[in-house]
Amino acid sequence: MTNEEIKSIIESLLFVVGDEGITVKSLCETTSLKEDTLLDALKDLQQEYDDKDRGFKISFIGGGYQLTTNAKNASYIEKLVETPGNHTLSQAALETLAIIAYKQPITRVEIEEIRGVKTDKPLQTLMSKLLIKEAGRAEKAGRAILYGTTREFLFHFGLSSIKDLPPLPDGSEDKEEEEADLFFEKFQEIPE
Amino acid sequence: MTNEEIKSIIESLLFVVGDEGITVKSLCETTSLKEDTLLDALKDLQQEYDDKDRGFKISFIGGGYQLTTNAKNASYIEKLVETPGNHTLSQAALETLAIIAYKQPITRVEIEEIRGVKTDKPLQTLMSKLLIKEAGRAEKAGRAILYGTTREFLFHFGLSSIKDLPPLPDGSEDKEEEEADLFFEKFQEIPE
Amino acid sequence: MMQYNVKVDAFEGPLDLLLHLINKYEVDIYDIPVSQITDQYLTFVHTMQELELDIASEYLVMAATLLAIKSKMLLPQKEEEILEQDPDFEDDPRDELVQRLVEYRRFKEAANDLKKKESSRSLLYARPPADISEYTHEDDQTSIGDVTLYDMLAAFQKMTRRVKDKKPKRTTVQSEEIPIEARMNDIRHQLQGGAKRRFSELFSEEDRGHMIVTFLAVLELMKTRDVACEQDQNFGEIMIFEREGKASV
Repeated sequence: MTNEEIKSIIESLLFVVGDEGITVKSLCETTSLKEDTLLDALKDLQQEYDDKDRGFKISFIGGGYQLTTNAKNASYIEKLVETPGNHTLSQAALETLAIIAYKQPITRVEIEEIRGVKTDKPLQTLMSKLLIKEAGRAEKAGRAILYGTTREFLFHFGLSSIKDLPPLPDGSEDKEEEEADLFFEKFQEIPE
Repeated sequence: MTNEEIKSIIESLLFVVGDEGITVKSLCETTSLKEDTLLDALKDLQQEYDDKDRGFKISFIGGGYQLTTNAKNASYIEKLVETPGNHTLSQAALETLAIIAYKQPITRVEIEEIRGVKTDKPLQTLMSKLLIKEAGRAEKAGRAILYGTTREFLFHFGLSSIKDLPPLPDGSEDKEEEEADLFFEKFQEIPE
Repeated sequence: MMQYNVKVDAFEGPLDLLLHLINKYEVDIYDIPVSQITDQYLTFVHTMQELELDIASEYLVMAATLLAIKSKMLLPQKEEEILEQDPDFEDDPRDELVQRLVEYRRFKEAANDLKKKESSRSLLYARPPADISEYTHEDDQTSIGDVTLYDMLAAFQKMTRRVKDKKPKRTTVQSEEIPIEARMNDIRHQLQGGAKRRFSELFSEEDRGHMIVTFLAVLELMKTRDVACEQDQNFGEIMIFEREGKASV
């Protein structure tokens, strides 16, 4: 098989599996090719899409390769179809999720200790969005529920695996919070 | 826009519209391009796929253009389908099953409205696996078949009754909010 | 009042508020001027109380903690005495709080990183697996393998993230297409000549935008005394009709 042929087959397979993605293993089994050969062709294809700024992009998400559109064309897609809307998470949910992602498995009480506030609601939201799941019970602490992230979490943030998370920030950066500043502007206007 | 950019946009759009395809008119409206320019780029792309024997093909079916796989690679797709434990292929069926489980009794057309794609095949699969059954006829809508889940469904997922299903994942809420916004927009339009 | 309430939500709790104060006054997190920060913090809490906003109890607990630290800081002499007796005694009463703040800040930043990933991810569109029915062999087993409830829900979740249809966004279009006045005229027309109609009949279209406009139109017509409504009993059918004495158009 020539490299071009392999690339062609990969394209067809990626197209067929859609957003479910396909693992390297599955690709190898289907094509009867060695992993090296296959990965080379895959990288080649990936490079080609990127270099030429094609309409497709190959992403490695949740342990599998999948075809998506080029982010550059997002505005046209939004114009054409009903896009799923902004499923962005609230700040509370994001903080809770970050703690779970880096510290899993972790109990609610431990999360609340870090955040300094009640966290029932964000946990509920994250559960209902399938971004986290129960991951067993703590041996101590009255066998409290332990939380962990799901595969859906990887999909939502486009991560290949939990190891793909950037290292936990060391917290030294001073970032200004615009929203909070707004509050204080208002806050100072309050008549005495 | 360069020809390459137009081709990139066309690729992205063909990719997301899926089996429904897209008309030239729709492509023109989305890209704000003249029909000639657009058709040229489309033919160009088509030619390129054919010349290089890529994994995709652009076909003109039922009045619209759509992206399909290169027939040459069919044997690999077949092999992929046969690979045991391939969750890939049940994705459509699982989506359909979720919709039926939560919204039963429901017609095929209603399911397709939710999924945004044709659902004949997943329904067939689910029927053959005894997970769903016909649950009467709709009073409206030309007495269309209504679908519901079976006892096997409960058995397989270890549920004692359909009420045992966990809450449906989030995603619907956003829509309601949008509607509420619409309400308030309208409300303010009322002439005094 | 609402305005302020919304802004309280800008803070994710007492730690978040403290971090903000530390940033605002550009003080060193490892050497917090407790007295100054405590005053600011308390001013915030008091103002919230004056505005009669609900303050989560965590804010009050933190206020107490800050006051405790402040008073400890004011009594350095005594600390030294204790220190002599107990070498393990924390030499700075701020230590524990600083640790919590630094730890919290790490995750706050991690949350920001996630947010960025979320937004770049939202620009990538995928498509569902293709219909491969032509490739499958019908005689396949009837078992469905080890699919779990989670798999089913995840499939559903993925679907909600997918693009829907080639339809334009319906609500947006509707909001331009049916002005309330047009719907008001519509209803007036339907009731002309003294016809009584069921309220529910006005909602023949299932589109929500249409329903909202209809509902508002009816309210408006009642306000302008063009129409009146009648209901025989609780939860009974509401009848709507042209108001008497109103010249028909």
